[in-house]
Amino acid sequence: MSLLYPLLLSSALFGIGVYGVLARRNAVLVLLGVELMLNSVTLNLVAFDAWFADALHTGQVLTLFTIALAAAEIGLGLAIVLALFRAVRTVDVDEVGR
Amino acid sequence: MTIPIDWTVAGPATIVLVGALVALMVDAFYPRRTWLGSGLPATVAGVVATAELVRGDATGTPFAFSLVVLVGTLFVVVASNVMNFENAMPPGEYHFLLMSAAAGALLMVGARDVVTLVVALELLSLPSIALVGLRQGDRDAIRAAWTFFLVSVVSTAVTLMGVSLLYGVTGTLDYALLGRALVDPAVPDGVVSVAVVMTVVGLLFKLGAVPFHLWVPDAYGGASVMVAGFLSAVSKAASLGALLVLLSVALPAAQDDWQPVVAVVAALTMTVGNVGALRQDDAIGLLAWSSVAQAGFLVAPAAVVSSSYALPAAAQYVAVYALANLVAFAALAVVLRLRGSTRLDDLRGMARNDPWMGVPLVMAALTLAGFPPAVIGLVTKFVVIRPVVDGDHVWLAIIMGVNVMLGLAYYLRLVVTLCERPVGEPYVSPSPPISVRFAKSTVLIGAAALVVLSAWPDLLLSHLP
Amino acid sequence: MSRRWGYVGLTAVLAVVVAVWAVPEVMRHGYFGRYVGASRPGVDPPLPSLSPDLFLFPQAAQIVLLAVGVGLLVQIYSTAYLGRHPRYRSYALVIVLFLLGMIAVVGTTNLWVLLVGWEVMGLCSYLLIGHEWETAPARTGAAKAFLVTRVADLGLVMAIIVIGETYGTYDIVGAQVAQADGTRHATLIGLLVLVAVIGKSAQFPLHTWLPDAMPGPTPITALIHAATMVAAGVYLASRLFFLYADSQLVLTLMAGGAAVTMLMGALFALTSSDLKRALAWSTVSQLALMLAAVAAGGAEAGLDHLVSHGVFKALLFLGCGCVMLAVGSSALSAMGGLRRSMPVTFWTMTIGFAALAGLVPTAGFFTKDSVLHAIEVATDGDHGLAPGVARALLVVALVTTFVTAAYATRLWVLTFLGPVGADRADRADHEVREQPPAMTGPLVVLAVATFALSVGQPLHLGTGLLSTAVAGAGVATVLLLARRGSALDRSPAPLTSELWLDRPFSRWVPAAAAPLARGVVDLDRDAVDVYPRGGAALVAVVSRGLGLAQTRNVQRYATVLAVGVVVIVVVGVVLR
Amino acid sequence: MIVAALAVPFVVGLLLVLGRRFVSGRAAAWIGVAATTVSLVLVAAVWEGREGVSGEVDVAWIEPVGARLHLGLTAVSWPFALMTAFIAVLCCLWLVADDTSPALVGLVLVIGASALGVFGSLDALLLFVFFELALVPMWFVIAWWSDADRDVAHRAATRFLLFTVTGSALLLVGIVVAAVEGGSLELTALRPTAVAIVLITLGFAVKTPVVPLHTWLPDAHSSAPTVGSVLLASVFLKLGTYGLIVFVLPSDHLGVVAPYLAVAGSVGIVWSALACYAQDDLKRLIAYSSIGHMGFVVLAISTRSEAGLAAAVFGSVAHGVITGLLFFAAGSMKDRYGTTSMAGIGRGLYGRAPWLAATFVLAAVASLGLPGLAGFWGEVLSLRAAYDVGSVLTRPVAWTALGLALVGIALTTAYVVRAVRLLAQGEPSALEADRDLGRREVVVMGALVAVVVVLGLVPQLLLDLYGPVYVGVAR
Repeated sequence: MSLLYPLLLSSALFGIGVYGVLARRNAVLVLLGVELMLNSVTLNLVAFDAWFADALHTGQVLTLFTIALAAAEIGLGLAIVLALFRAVRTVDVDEVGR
Repeated sequence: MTIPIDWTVAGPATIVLVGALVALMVDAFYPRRTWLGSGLPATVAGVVATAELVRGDATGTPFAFSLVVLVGTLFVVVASNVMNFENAMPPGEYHFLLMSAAAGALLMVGARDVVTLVVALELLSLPSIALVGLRQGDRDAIRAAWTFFLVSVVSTAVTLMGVSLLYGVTGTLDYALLGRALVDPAVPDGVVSVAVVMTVVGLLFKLGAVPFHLWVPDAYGGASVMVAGFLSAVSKAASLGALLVLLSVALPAAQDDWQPVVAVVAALTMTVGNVGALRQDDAIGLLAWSSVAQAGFLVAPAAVVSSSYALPAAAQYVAVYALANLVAFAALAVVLRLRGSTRLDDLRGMARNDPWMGVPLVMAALTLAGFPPAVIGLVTKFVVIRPVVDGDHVWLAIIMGVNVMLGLAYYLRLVVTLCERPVGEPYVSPSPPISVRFAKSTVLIGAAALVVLSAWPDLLLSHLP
Repeated sequence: MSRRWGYVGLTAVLAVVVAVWAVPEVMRHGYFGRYVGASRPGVDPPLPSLSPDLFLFPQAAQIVLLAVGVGLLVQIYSTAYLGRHPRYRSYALVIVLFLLGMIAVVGTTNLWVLLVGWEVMGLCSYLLIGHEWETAPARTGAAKAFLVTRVADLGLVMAIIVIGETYGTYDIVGAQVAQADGTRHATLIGLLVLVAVIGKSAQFPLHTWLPDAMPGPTPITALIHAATMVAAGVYLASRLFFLYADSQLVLTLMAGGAAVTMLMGALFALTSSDLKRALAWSTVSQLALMLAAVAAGGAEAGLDHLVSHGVFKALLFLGCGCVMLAVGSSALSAMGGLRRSMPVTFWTMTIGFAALAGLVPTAGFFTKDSVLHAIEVATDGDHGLAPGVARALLVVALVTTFVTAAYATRLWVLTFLGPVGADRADRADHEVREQPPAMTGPLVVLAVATFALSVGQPLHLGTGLLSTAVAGAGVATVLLLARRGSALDRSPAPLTSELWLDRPFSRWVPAAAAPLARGVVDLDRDAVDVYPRGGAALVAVVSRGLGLAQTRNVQRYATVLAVGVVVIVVVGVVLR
Repeated sequence: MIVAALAVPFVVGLLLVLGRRFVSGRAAAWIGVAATTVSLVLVAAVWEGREGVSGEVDVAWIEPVGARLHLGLTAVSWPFALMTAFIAVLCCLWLVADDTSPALVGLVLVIGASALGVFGSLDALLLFVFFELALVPMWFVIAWWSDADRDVAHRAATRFLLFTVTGSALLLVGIVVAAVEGGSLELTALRPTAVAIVLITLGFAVKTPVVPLHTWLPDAHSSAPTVGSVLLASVFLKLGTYGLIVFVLPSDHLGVVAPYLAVAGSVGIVWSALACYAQDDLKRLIAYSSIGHMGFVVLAISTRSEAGLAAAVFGSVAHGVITGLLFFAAGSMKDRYGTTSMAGIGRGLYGRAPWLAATFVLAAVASLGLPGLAGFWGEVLSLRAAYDVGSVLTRPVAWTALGLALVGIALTTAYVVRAVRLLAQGEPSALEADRDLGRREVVVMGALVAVVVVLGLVPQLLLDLYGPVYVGVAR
C-alpha cells in the first residue's frame, strides 16, 4: 500500500481534531478533538514504522507511549472538566472563560 | 546481561521520583494538613538528588540545567510551607505532583532521544497542570488549569505531529542518529522544516514564547504563587535545556530552518512580554509578563546555539533568572499570605516597613532588570548577549538592548513602589502561621545568594559549565 | 573720600609700573623683540598658553602710556564725578581691570594674551556702560555694545586660529619670523582681523554700538570709548598688518570701509543734537581716519594719530562731563553761554576742539597731517592699495577734514558761546559753576599734553598746507553761519536719524530673535520630542492591546497557537 | 589608593542611606564632606604622570567573560576624576544645612563614587557597571528631593532614566560586539566594528546629550534639587563625553559616526542657544546651555586630533565647574525666592544681593566662553580642531560645523546678556527674601570661582597633559 493513504487519513484526522478543539463549545467535545489529533499522530507513526520496516520499531514504541499519554491527558482533562463543572456549573467553553 | 543505563542522568531523576512516591505514601498513612508530613520527604529527596547530581560525573549543559532544576525544586518545596495547606491545598498530592514534575524536568534535560523527550515533557506538563488546578474550591485555579491544560495538549499534539514527520523523513528518533540523518541531501527540505518547526513548538510553549504565551498570565495568576514560581523557574529551565540539546545535537543540520524562527520568536517574545508587563498593577501579573519577556532572553542564545558561548550563556542566565524569580515569587507568596494582596499599591513602602521581604524583592527585581547594584543581573545580560553577537545576530542583540530598557521601565516601578514612603500601616494577618518562617528564610537565603553573586559573579560564571 | 583715593593710588601704582617699563621702550629703536622657540609653518601649533611674553615696541609703549595716563586721570576725575555713587568701588575696580586688559593687548606678543586682554576690555566696557543698570538706555546700550563687539571678536578668535595653523605659532614675533619665508592665507587672515577691528573700533557697518554706549559714565566714555579700547582695533590692524599686507582685497575693503565711516561719522557729528553723541560720532570718524592710514600702509601714522586723538578726545569727553554735570544734561539745547561761568573747561575744551579740527599747533594737526601724507604716498600704487582707491580715499579724507573742522566749531559755538540754550533757560534756579579741581585738573593736564605731543612730530608741508586750508574753511564756514545768526541746527532728516543704519540692530534682530527662539522651544517640545513620546504612546497602545488579548477564552488561545504555527511554518518554508 | 578613593565615599554613602535615622542632616553632610575630601585627596595623590597609568589595580574578576577589576587613571581620565571628586565635595558642603536629609547625602556619595568608578575603570564591563550604578540613585535624587511637583519630578526622573538606559543598553550591545571582536574587555583591547561604534556612540550620545537625543535633559535638570542638578550637569554629562573620548575617538571606525557627531554637535550649539533665549526658568536655561557646551565637546571629539582631544577634556571639565557654579547660584536663588523663574526672582539683583549677582554674572560670562575664564579654552580648541579638519572629517563638514559653532557662540552671548539683563540689571524689585551670600554659599561658590579663573588663566594645568608628546591618544 502506498504511504500516501495513511498520511492522507492522518492529515484529515489532525485537521478535524484541530477544528474540534478550536470550534466546539462543549468542553468534552473539545477533548475529543484533542484525542483525534493524537490519534492522527499515532497513525502517522505506525505508517512510517511500517514503511521503514524499522528494526528498532521506534515508531511503534512512540505510538504506545502516545496512547498512554493520550489516556493520561484525557484522564486529567476530564477531571478538570468535572471540577470546572462543579465550580462554574457549565461545560461551555465560552462561558467558562467569562 | 545488563542494560546500559546512564545513572548520572537517571539517578537524580529516580531519587526525585522515589521522593514523590514516599511523599504520597507518607500522606496516605499519616494524613496531616501541614507541610511537614509530606514536605519533609520531598525535601530530603531533593537534597539527596542534588548530592547525587553533584557527586556524579555529569558535566556541561545537562549538569547545569539539572542543577538549576533541582535547586529550584528544592527552593519551591521549602518555600511552599507558606501555602495554605490547612484549608485549600492537599499537601500529599501537592508534593507528589511537584516532585513528579521535577522528575520530568530532569529527564527532559537528560533526554537524548525524542521518545524520551516527549514522555518527559508530558511528565512535566501533566503534574504542572494538576498543580495549577489543585487548590480546592477556587474557580480561578480551575479555570487557569483548564486554560493551561488545553493549550498544553494542543501544543503537545502539534509537537507529536512534528516528531512523527521527523521520524517519517529520517527513520530514527535518536538525537545523534537524527543529526547524522538530516545531513543527507536526499531528505526533503520542505518536510524537514515543517517537522522541525512543529517539534520545537512544544518546547517553546513550555517556555511561554510568543505566540504560545497567552496561557502564561492566566495560569500564573490563577495558580498558587509558589506553583507559578515553579512554572516560571524550573519548568522553563528544563524546557530551555531540552531545547538547546535538541537544537544543538539533533537538528544542527536543519539550522537554516529553525534559526530565523527561533531568533524572531525570541525577539517577539521579549518585546511582547515587556510591553505587556508595563500596564500590570499586580506584582504577580507583572512577574508573569516579565517571565514571558525573560523567556525571550532565554531563547535568544538558542538561536545561535552554534556559537561556543551559547550553551554556557543560556545556563548561566537561566540560573540567575530562576533564582531571582523564585526569590520574588516566594517573597510575594509570603506577602500574599500575610497581607492578602500583591497589588502594587498594597506593596508600597515594603522595603521600609518590612525590609526582610521588601529588600529581597528589590534585589530580585533589579537582578531581573539587569541593573546594578544587582551586578549579577547585568553580567548575565552581558553573557547572554555575547553569543548572539558572536553568532552574527547583531539585530537581535540590539532588540535585546532595547528590551533591557523596556524591562527597566516596570521593574523600576516595582522598586520605586517598594522603596517609597508607606501610606498608613499595612494590614498584617493577626496570627501569622509559624510555617512562614521557613519561606522567609528561603527568600533571605536566595537574596543573600544574589548579593554574594553580585559581589563576585565569578562564583557562578566559572562554575556553571 | 580717603577710600576713593585708594583706588586712585592703585591706578597710580599701576601707571608708575607701566611707565618704568614703557618709557625706555619709547626711545628704543629696532623692531624685533626676543622670541623663544621655533615657528613651524604648516605644522600644528602647540596648544595655547597664556605665558605673558611681554614685549613693547616704541609706539605700543606710547599707547600703553596713553592708556594708563588717561586711566589715572579718569580715576582722579571720577573721585569728584562719581565719588558719591553707591557703587563707586566696583566702578573703580573695573577701571583697573580694564587697564590691565589694555596693557595685555598692547604689551604682549602672545596672541592668546592679546585676545584675553581684548575680551576683558570688552567685558569691562559692558559692565561700565551698564553701570547705571537701573536705567533702560544703559542696559540696552551695554547689551548692544557687548553683543556687537563679541560677534566681531569671533573674527579675532578665528584669525588667531588661522594664524596658528598657518605659521605654526601663536606668537606675533614668531609669525613675523615665519612670514619672512612667504605670506600665506593673507586674505583670510586679513578679513578675519578686519571683522574684529570693525567691531571693536565701531566702523561701518558695525558702528552703531558706540553712540549707544553713551549712557555710560562720561569718564568711562573718555577712557574706553574714545582713548583706548576702541583704538585697540586700530592697534590690532597695524600690529598684524604684515600678515595681510599682500592682500589687495583686504586693504581695499579696509580703505573703503574707513572712507565710508569717516565721512558718515563726521556728518552725523555735524548734525547731532547731543554733545556727547556728537563726540562719539566724532570718535567713529577719527578711528576711520586711523584705519585709512593703516590701509594705506602708514601704520605708524595711524598709531601716532591714535595717541594724539586719545589725548584730545579724552580731554573733550572729560570736559563734556564737566559741562554735563554743570547743566544737568548732555543735550546741546541745554548749553550755550558757558564761557564765562566755566572758564577752565572752556579754555581746555577749546584746545581740544582745535586739535580735533586739526589746527596748528596742536598734536591733532601734526598727526592728521601724517595720516594724510601716508594716504597721499599710497596714491603711487606701491603700498598695496590701488592708486585709484588711494586717491579716492585722499579726497574723502580731505572732505572729512572739512566736515570735522565744521562740527568741531559748531559744537564749540553751541556749547560755550551764543545764547543760553532753550532747555536751560527755563530753569533759572540752576546756577552753573566751574567744577572742582579734581575734575578740571585732568583737563589742564590733557590740554598741556595736546600741545606737548606736537613736539618732534614730522611736518609734511604740502598736505599740511592743504589740510590747514580745508580745516580753516570748515571753521570759517561755521563761524560765518553763526555770525549771521543761524541756529546751526538745521539738518536733513536722514542725517539726524543716522541713515537708519541702526535699524537692523535695534529692531530687526531682536524682533526676529524672540519668535525664532520661541519657535525652537516649541519645536523642541513638539517635534524633536516626538520620538520618545510617540514611542511611549505606541508601547502603551500595544500594551493595552496585549491586555485585551488576554480574554481567558481558551479557544482563542488555541487559535492563536495554531495560527502561529501555521504562520511560522509558512514563513519558514517560504523564506527558504 | 584608587580603590580607597572609590570605596570610602561608596561605603560611607551606603551607611548614611541605611543609618539615616541615626544621624542628623548636618552631621551627615559633614561626614560626606570628609569622605569626599578623602576621595579627592586620594585621586589627586595617585597621579604619576601623563605617560602610562596611575595607581593601577588589576585583579581577576569574572574569568569566563574576561572581565577584570582593572582600575587606573590616565591622562584623559584623571581630570575627569579630579573634577568629579571636587564637585562631590562641594555638593556635600552645600548640603551642610539643618533641613538636609541624610539619605540624600548618602545618595550623593554613591553617585559620586560611581562616577569616579566610571572614570577609573580600565575594563569595559566594570566601566559599564559603574555607569549603570549611579542611575537608580539619581532617579531617587531627582524624584524624591525635587522642589517640583511630585508627578512632574517622577516624570522627569523616569524620562531621564529611560533615555539613559536605552542608550546604555545599546552601549552594552556595542561593548559586547567590541569585546567579541577584540577578544578582551580591556579598554585598550576593544575592537569595535562599525556597528559597534554606532551603538556605542548612540549610547553615549544620549548621555552627553547630542541633539536630537537631548529632550530628557531640560526636564531632569530643572526638576532635580540643586545638588542633583549639579551632579547631573557636572558629572553625569561627563560620563557621556568621557565615554565618547575613550571608546569612540580612538576607533578605526570613527569616520562612520564623525560627520554626524560634528553636525549634530554644532547644530546643538545653535539649537540650544536659541532655546535658551526663550527660557524664563533659570535652571532650564542652564540645562539647555549645557547642550550647547556639550556640542563643542562632541564637535572636538569628531575631529580626532591633538587639539580635539584637549578640547574635549578641557571643555568637559570647564563645563563641569562653570555649570556647577551656575546651578549653585540658581540654587541660592531658589533657596531665597522659592522659584527659579526669572520673572519670579525679579530684577536688579545687583542691588539686592550684589555678591550673588556678581557670582552669577561671572559664571554666566564664563559660560559664554570669555577668554581668561575656563569656558574659553575648550571652545576655542574645538574651533581650532574643526578648522584644522582633523583626520576623519571632510573639509565641508568640518567647516560647516565650524560656521554653525561660531553662530552658536554669538547666540550664546545673546542669551547670556539677556539673562543678566533680566536678573542682575534693572530697577530692583526688592523682595523680603533678599539677602546676600551666606558662609556656606561663599565657600562653595568661591571654590568654583577660583577654579574657573585659574583654569582660565593657566590652561596649561590641563593642556600640558596633551602636548604633542602625548602619543597614547585617549587611552
